[in-house]
Formats: sequence, C-alpha cells, structure tokens
Amino acid sequence: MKRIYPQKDYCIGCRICELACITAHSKSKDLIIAMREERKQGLASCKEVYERGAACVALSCRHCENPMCVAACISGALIKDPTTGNTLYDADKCVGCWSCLMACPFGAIHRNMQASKIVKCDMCQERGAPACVDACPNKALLFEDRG
Amino acid sequence: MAADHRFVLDAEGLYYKQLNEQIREAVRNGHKAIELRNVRGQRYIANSLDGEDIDILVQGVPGQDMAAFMRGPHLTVYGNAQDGVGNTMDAGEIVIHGMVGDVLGYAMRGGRIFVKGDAGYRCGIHMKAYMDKFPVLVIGGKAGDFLGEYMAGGAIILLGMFSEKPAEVPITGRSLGTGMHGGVIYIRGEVPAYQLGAGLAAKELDADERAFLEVQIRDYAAALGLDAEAILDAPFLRVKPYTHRPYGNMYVGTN
Amino acid sequence: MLFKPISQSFHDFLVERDKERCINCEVCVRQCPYDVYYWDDARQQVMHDSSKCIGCHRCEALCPTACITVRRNPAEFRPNSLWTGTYIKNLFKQADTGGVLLSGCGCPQDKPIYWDKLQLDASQVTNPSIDPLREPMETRTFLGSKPDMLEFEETPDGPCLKGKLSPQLTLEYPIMFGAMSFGAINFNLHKAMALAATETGIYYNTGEGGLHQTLYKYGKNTIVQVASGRFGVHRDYLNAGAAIEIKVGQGAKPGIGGHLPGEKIDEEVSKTRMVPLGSDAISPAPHHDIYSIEDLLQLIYALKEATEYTKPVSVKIAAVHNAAAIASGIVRAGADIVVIDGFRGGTGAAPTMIRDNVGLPIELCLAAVDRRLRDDGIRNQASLVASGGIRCSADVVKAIALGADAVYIGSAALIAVGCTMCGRCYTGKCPWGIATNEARLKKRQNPDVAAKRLANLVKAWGHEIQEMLGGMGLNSIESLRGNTDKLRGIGLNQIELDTLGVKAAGQ
Amino acid sequence: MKAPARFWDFNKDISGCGVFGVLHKKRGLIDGDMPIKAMCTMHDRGNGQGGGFAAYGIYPDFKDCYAFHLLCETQEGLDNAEAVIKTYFDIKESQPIPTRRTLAIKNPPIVWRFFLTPKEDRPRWKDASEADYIVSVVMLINKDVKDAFVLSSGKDMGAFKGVGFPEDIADFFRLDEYKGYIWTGHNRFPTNSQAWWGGAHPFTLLDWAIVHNGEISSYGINRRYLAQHDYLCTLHTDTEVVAYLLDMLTRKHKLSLRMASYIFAPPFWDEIDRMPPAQQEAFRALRMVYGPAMLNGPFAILVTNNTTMMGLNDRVKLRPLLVAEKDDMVFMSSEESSIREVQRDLDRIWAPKAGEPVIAEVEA
Repeated sequence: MKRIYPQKDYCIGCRICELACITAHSKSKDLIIAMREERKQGLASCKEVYERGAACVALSCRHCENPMCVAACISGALIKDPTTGNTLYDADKCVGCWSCLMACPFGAIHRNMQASKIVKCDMCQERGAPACVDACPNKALLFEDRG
Repeated sequence: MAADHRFVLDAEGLYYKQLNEQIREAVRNGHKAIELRNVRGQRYIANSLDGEDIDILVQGVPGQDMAAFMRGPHLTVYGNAQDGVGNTMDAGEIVIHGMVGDVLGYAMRGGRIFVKGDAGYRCGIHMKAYMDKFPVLVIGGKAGDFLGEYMAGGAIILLGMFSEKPAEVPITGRSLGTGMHGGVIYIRGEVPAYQLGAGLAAKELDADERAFLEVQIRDYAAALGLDAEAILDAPFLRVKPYTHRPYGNMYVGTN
Repeated sequence: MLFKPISQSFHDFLVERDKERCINCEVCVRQCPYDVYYWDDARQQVMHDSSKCIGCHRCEALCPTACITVRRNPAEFRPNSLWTGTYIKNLFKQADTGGVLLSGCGCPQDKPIYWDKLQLDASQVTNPSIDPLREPMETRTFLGSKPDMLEFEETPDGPCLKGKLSPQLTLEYPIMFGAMSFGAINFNLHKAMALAATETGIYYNTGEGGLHQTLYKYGKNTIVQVASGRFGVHRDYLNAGAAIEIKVGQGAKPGIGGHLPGEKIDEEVSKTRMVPLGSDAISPAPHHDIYSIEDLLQLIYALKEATEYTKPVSVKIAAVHNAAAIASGIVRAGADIVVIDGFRGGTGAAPTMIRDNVGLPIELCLAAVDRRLRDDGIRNQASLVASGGIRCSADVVKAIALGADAVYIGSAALIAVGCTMCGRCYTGKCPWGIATNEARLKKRQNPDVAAKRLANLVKAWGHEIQEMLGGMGLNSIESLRGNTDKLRGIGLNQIELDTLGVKAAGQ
Repeated sequence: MKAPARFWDFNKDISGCGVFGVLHKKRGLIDGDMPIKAMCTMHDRGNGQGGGFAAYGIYPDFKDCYAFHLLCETQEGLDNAEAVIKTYFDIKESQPIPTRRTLAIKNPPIVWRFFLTPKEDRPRWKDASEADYIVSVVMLINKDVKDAFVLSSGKDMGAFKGVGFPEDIADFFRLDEYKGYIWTGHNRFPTNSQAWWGGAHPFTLLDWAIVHNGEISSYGINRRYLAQHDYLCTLHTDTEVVAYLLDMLTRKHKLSLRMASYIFAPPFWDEIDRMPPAQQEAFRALRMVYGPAMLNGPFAILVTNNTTMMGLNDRVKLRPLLVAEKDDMVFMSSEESSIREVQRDLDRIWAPKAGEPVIAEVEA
C-alpha cells in the first residue's frame, strides 16, 4: 500500500505541506479563502511540521497496521479498511470525545474545535494523490509502496 | 637495524621512475627493510608509500619531494636531503642526518621529520593537525624565512644547535609563523621579535608544553644519536597564534 | 534608521508584499536566513525589513500566494556614470568597517561577453544539415595526452593498436561540473554532482576540500583537486578519482588564495578537509612547492608517481595576460589536461577588486592558448578545458570551435539547482541551501532532486549541442574542435577578430 | 609549423560534382576516350566551371622522372617557376603540354611540363627525404611564385584540369591521345563563381591524385591540423586537404590506405562499443588521436596513386558512389550510367557501404 513517508533530512520546515493540506480539504479549494475564512470555521491541517533546532519533520496519520486510534474510538467513526489498509474516518459518526487523540502515539490527529470533530489524514482520496506530497518544494515527502 | 638484513637496491644510473618502481616492487614482494645505495637526485623516493612497518635507508642524496604523500614508512637519510621532503606527508618518520633544502614538510598532516642540521626557506608551511594526526618537525640547525607560514596545526621545534651557519645568523629568518592559525612553534633560546609574523608573540612554555617538548626531543636525540639532556638544557619559547581565525574581521561583504 | 550605520540605510532591494494576497502563513519568515521577515506579535501579522534583503528571491519563489515581489531599491543617487550607487555604497561600507570588499559569484560588471559576439554557421544546400533526432550525432570526448601518431597491426579481425595510450577521461558530453569545494558548497550538492555525473557519463570536480568518504564510490566520475592548502589530500584521495587536477589559479580571483571562513566548517567539512571545526581554512595564494615551472613539473610527476601513472593530471590556471605561454609551459611540464578559467568564473568568496579587475575573458584567452599549443606542435599532448562564465549550450559549442576539448560549468550548475546569483556565498547563509553548511539551510538541497536537475541540464545541453552540430553538417564533435571557420564575429574590431581567429560576419 | 598569419582567413570553394575512375589491374593501357566518354554522360553534374583528369602510365619514356605539370598565368610566372625548378632539380625535358585550340576554352593559361630529377645535393632541404623534398619545392612554387602553379608532380602520371566542362578540358589537353592504366575524371559545379584553373580537380601531391564530390564541413579544422604538420593549404578548396592528409598519414605516419580511410570516415562510437576489445582499443585510439583529420560532411572521393584506386564515402553516405568490375578493370563512379556508357556488360556492380573503403590495386 502506498503511504506518505517524510524524509526528515530534507524537510526544510517551510510548512507548505500544511497549507496544501488545508487547501485540499477546504470547500473553496482556494488557499487564500481557506486560510482567511474557512480556518476561522475550524478548518485545520491533518499535517503538522515538528521542529527541534535544525531538525524538522512533517507528520500525519501513518495508517498504522494495528491502529490505537481505531481501538480507542468509542463511536465507530474510525475503522480500518480491510482491502486498502487505510485508517478511515467517518465524521458523521464522530462524537468529539478525543479518545483517539489521546491514543495516537504519533500525535497525528488534530482537532476541529468549532465542529467538535477530529482532523486526520485521508491521503486525499478525493484528490487522487496527497496534496502535501505534491506541494513539497524539496521532495521531502515520498508517496510510495514500501510493502 | 643491521644492514645485512636489508634488501639492497642500487640506484646507480637509475632514473627515478625505474628506482621507484623497484622500490614498490620490493614492497609488494614483502620486503620490509630496504636500503637504497648510490642515490643521487632520484625524485619521489617513497612517494605515497603505505605501511608503518617499512623501513628505508637512503645512502646518498635523495632528490626532490622525497616521501611526498607518504603514509607510514620510516626513512633514514645518511646525508643531506633536497627540497620538498615530506610534502603533504600523512604518517611515518623521516630522519635526516644532514641538512635539508626548502619547503620541508609542506602541508604535512601527520608523522615526524627529524633534521639534524639546517633547513631552508618556507619549511613547515601549512602543517595541519586533525584528530589523532599531529605532525612534528624538528630542525636541529637554523631555519630560513617563513618557517611555519599558514601553519594550521602540529608542532615545529627549532633548535639552532647543529648549524653550518655563522653564530651571528639568527635562529630563524623573517616572518616566522606568518598567517599562522593553528599549531605551535618551539624555539630553543631567543628569537628576535621582529622576525615573528604579524600578531605573534613568543611566550614561555607551560608544564604541558614542556612535557610534550621533552618527549619529542628525547625521540629526536635517540634517532640521531644526540644528547637529549644537552638539548633540553636551555630555555625554550613557544609561538602560537592568538586566534584560529586571524583574518576573520578583514572583510566587508558586498556584491 | 535607528542603531545602524549610514551605509545600511541605502539598501539594495525593496520587498513588496501584496496585502490582498498575504495569508500570514510565515513561509517567508521561515525561508529567509537574513531575517527580512518576522512575525510581529503586537500587530499580529507578518512584517518585513527591506534593509536586510540581499535579493536572493527565495521568499518570492516559495510564497504560496505569490504575494511577494523583490525589486531593486528605486531610491537612486543622483545619476552619475562615474560615481554610481555601487561605488558610493562600497565606499560607505569601507569607511564604516575598514574592511576589504568581499563578493561571491562571478564578475557582474558590464564588460564584453564575446560569446554574444560570435555567431555559428549552418548548412544550406551545398552540404546537408543532419538531423540529430534520427541520425548519429557524436559528442563523446576524451581528455588526456595523445600521441601525434599511431601504429597499427592489421589483422583479419581488424586493426590492433601497437603500444598503449596514456590514461584518458571519457566524457559522453563535452561538459563537466567545475571545481567547487566541499565546504564552499555542501555535501548534498557534492553528492548531487556525483550522481548526475555518473548518470550522464561526465565528471565532476571535488575542488580543494577533499572528498567525503561516502562519495568515494563515485570515483569513476570524479576529478580530485589538489590546491595550495592541500586540504584532504592523501594517497587514498589521490587514487579515488579518475584524474587529479592541480589548481594553480581560479578565474574569479587570479593570483589569490582561498579562504573558507570558519562559519562554514561544520563537522563533516572538518572531517573531510582534516582541519579543526570552526577554524578558517586558508589556501595560500601560490603552492609553496611551486615557485617556477620546473616545480610544477615536479608536482605533476609527484602525483603521477603517487598514482603509478594510471591517471591523467590536469592543471588549472586563471586566464591572465600571458596564459598562452604559461599553458605551453604547463603542457611541456607533463600536464595531460590544461584548464583555463576566465574572469567571469564564479567563486564562493573573492576580494571584489580582484574579482572585477583581474583576469581575461575566457573566449580570447582560450583562442590564444589553443593557437599557441598548435603552433608549438603540442596540441595533441594535452586536452584543453575552458571555463568561467559558460551560460548555455551555444557557449559550449563556441568554446569548442575556439579550440576547447570540453568545458567546466560551475555557476550554471548551481543556478540549475536554485542559485539566483545573489552573491552572498561567503556568509555561509545561502538561502538556497547551496553555499552553506548550516544544518537548517543545507537541507534545502535534496541530493536526489538536485541530481535530477543537474542531469537534466547536461542532457538538455547535449541535445542542443547535437542540434547545432547537425545544423553545421557535422556529426561528430571532433570536427568542430578548433574549427573557427564555423564562427563569425559581429561587432568586433580587427584585433579581437584576429585574437579569436575568426572572420567578421559577412566575410 | 606555426600557423600562417590569419590562418582562419580563407575562402573555401564549395562545389557539387561528378567523379569517375577506372583502373586496369594488369596495367593494361586504357585510351583516354573512355574516361572522357564516361564524364560526358555526367555532363549535368557540372556547370562548366571546372573539369579535369588524372592519368597514370602516360609517360613510359620518363618513368623515373618527376613529371611537373605547370599552369602559369603569365610568361613571367613560368620563367620564375622554371628558375626555382632549376635550383632544385636537374631538368631532363622541358616542353609545353600539347594543347588544341577549342572554342569552349577561352584565354587558357600557359601549360608546361618538366621531367625532373632532384639535384644530388638537394639544396635547402638537405636532410629531407626525397618525397619531402619534392613536396617542399611544390609548396614553395605554389606559395611564393606569382602566377605559377604546380598541377601535378608525380612519376609517370599527370593531372590535366581547368575551367570548362570535362569534355572541353579533355579536348584542350588532347587527352584522347594519351593511354594510361588508371584514369580518374571530375566534373565540377562550384557554388561560388570564382572558378580558376588551379581550383579544378583532381588535386595532386606526388603520386596522389584526388577527385571529390561533396563538401568537407570539417575543412576549418582539417586545414589547421595540416598546418600543424607543415602542410600549407593554398588552393582555396576543401579537396586539397584530402591530398595532404593522405600524404601525411600514409607517407609520414606510415599508415595503410585502409587505416587512412578509417581516419577519414571512422566507425560510430556505438559500432566501436560493440567491437571485440582489441579493435575497440584500436578504433578508440584512432579517433582520439586523429579526430582533427576526420572528414565530416558529404563526400565521395576517388584517391589514386601509381598502384591503387580507393573509393570512399562519408560515414552516413550523403553522396553516391558505385563500384563495378569487368575482367581486369575496376570502375568507380558517381553514376552507374557513366560506367555502362563505356562498358555495357559488367561482371559485378555494387554500391559500397557508407564509410567503407573500396581499394583496387594493380597486380604486382
């Protein structure tokens, strides 16, 4: 299965991946509107760049083989797709209990406070390929099948 | 080492290419102790030669760039050597029972060179040290100008004792250690302040420096059959750069 | 401005931000190593200070909403063709600091560019142009010493060569990546050059900063350089590459040594150069074992001995007044390759006065050197490489027609990976992650991306060279080499034409 | 040799052409009529701006003398040339080349021939080989003697050429009266109009004669390379370089005609890369060392000397060349029709591959 792999040696910490993620998941699909308007309404990036000193890395949901978040989910909003292996999120079922947030060992789940829903990487299923990977100016995010 | 154990190569009439090929061939065939006889000007002896256990004895006058890029071998010259000895040398030991020409130990970054007599101009230029590599140059006589120019590491020890030069000639030429940004130069006795490169000053040795010096001098004396205590029986000064970035503030950026 | 010397008030660039489009995402803040942009807590928005801008355009390139434009500061001094703004500002800076003016990149001054005054020929009717897309078009080039004649034994299987040729470099294109030391530029780019050279069948030059251990495996496509500082030079290094280059001079700073500031000496650079962390790495102006041509011979043969005559030895000099005679001496001293670097060649740092006022245009010098070697009957004994301001494939073709066997490209290669010639390489804060070893900045060059871009560049130029060759009715590069009949000069005086060995257009 | 001043400043004549050659392997003598008829067939390949022939075996009575064919614009030119010749040679015979007045040839120059042997002491070029000595004198006349030009300088051979169609030139020189065992002919279509007698083909040096169809795009570097090896190109035509290159490669570098042909039209790198190691090494070296002598551009050339005729195409065959055999005769021509015109039934006729030399030799 194809997954997003960050290359921390080449992450330059620009956070353009976050902007791409927000745009891809916005209604307007317009970066400026997404940042100025939709963000106020709770739109958030599934992706986050973590930095310490010169080191930085862009993290998002890893779609783990045995996801802790799925185990912790109380409403059945998070499930593991048996064919693709992706960790799927159904916002309609989510009750905003934040259990998954606490369970995720990678801190890869974020909050939409306005809607009381979580924000989590869906690998841009609608878009075809992850926006963050396409946007990274330094090819520090690889989208590949490593088996 | 007894000469009868040595593999002997007669350099008489050989061009350097042949001689050096014969040396390499001998080393490839497992000879560790080699004696070169009738050497007169053949260049590049032991150039780039690798191996700590190789011991070469040179009878005669070796040519330019002896032991350039050498890594490991021990070389003894019973006589004088010419220019460029130990050029960019990496490791090993060279013992010269006479004097040497110019550009001794240029850009040397490891190993030791012991010269009994005088050294020419521009010796020890750009010597550098790194990690466990620490080149040492000991000159028993007097040195020419620009000793230790651009020096970036290692140690030069100048004794001024076994010189062919008249007594009134200073121990070193002008611009000693000019552009020095690393390493240390030890001088036996006095050095006139005007001979030092810009920004350098001669100071007395601290205990660690004295201990280091003594080790080197004892090895030097042993290698050349000299009396170490006699050498050490005099005050030494040392010259060190005040910064490893002497030209750090020289420029103003533009474009 | 408060707390600043006068000189900094006259800044070179103006940053303009389109408030309509700025989303305060802070990409610019994070990208600018010169702190032009900052997050203003009081105003809760991104702000900028144009006086710090060096004009690298990194912010402009990465701004996701394209709201930034960096312009030259229009506040100009009273027009004066003698006392231009550049001279006035430089004088202010020197009065402030007492410092020697320092610059990066090649000479930016308006001096003749002879490439632009040479036009190429093309076939029409009497001989056919050849279509390189469908017919063979050969750019393979060999660098090294060749004999004047050969002997063959003709057997039923075909000819067999009697004797052996001296070692040669084989290039699939007559282009190489010029010497840029590890330290001046960072490891990622050295790796990228190694990868790209391997992929395209050419060579890259280590420059005088040694060769990083992990790059030894690309030795087949590497030229190792030996310069006056002898950084990282030892027997393994000498044997690691396919050829050894003695750097005597550099076009951007003829007669001047090198100086890698301590800021750029990080752990890997320190290990590779074998010098302590953070200390300056100073290369003397001359090699202190070369004070005369016979000393050069001595070093050439010291290197040949060290590598047991298995590698060609190259000697690189700056294009200076007497280069033709010097080159002749270099060939007679046993060099297999002579490199001539013109005054437009790049540098990580050079005193501005030297960069802008010393040395000659490569075009004139190359023609003079080639002719001299031919007149002396020793042109076959060495290959000739030209460098210093080669910007495009047409420059390469013209260089070869003027007599070069191949060219080195430095600045062009760096521009291919992002460099915008802002010229602040010496600060160690290169915004494009090129001339820097800062951990945060050097990451900006992903070696895989950079290698791809460099290989693309070489291949694209290769195609263009083939197109131009085919247009001239030639299907092999050796028929172009030294063939000044394929060039015509426009707007050149007779002395320039004579020096280039080229007829005027229309003749 | 130091390159001549302003070595880049030359006018290279460019021309299209037709070529024909015939060789008798047993030195059987062929009437001049045959090459003349063959060239007539290819009349339209030329434009009357140049025609010429080379013939071998035409001077059996002076077999051991160098036959110098001279072309002089003025009597003074001939006198001056003769003075030079007298300095360096013993003259066995000196006579005008027999000509016929024809309407087509207007204002012909003076044509003269000398049969010569080098002076015993070889003045000026004492240490030179005999061949170098001859070449030096030829170069001297062509370069320094105004209005005089050496058309050919070999033994028992001669070149006849000038401005006109080949048949007119043949008529003028009365070639129908000569018999030879090798003949080549050339019909010329120069692109620029400054036709002059010396610029017609064949080009000769010693026994070598060359006729050429095409343009040598590498001329600029071939010429410079020759200058490096003491050959001065004086004739303002690209074909000249082939003659000098051949002389250099076969006589000075002692390479065979076949090796020389590989230098003129070498295999492509991809072909070399597929060869066995020994040949790879040989051809790599050949291209490395002799790259400046490679002939690049469209060409079909016929090269002859006293014993050999070689036909060679460029390596992508941009010009036509056919070879045919009949009994002891070998024909080479731009067009089959010209061969058929003089020999209806042939044992074999074929078009050689690009860059592959065809070498016909007189039996020993």
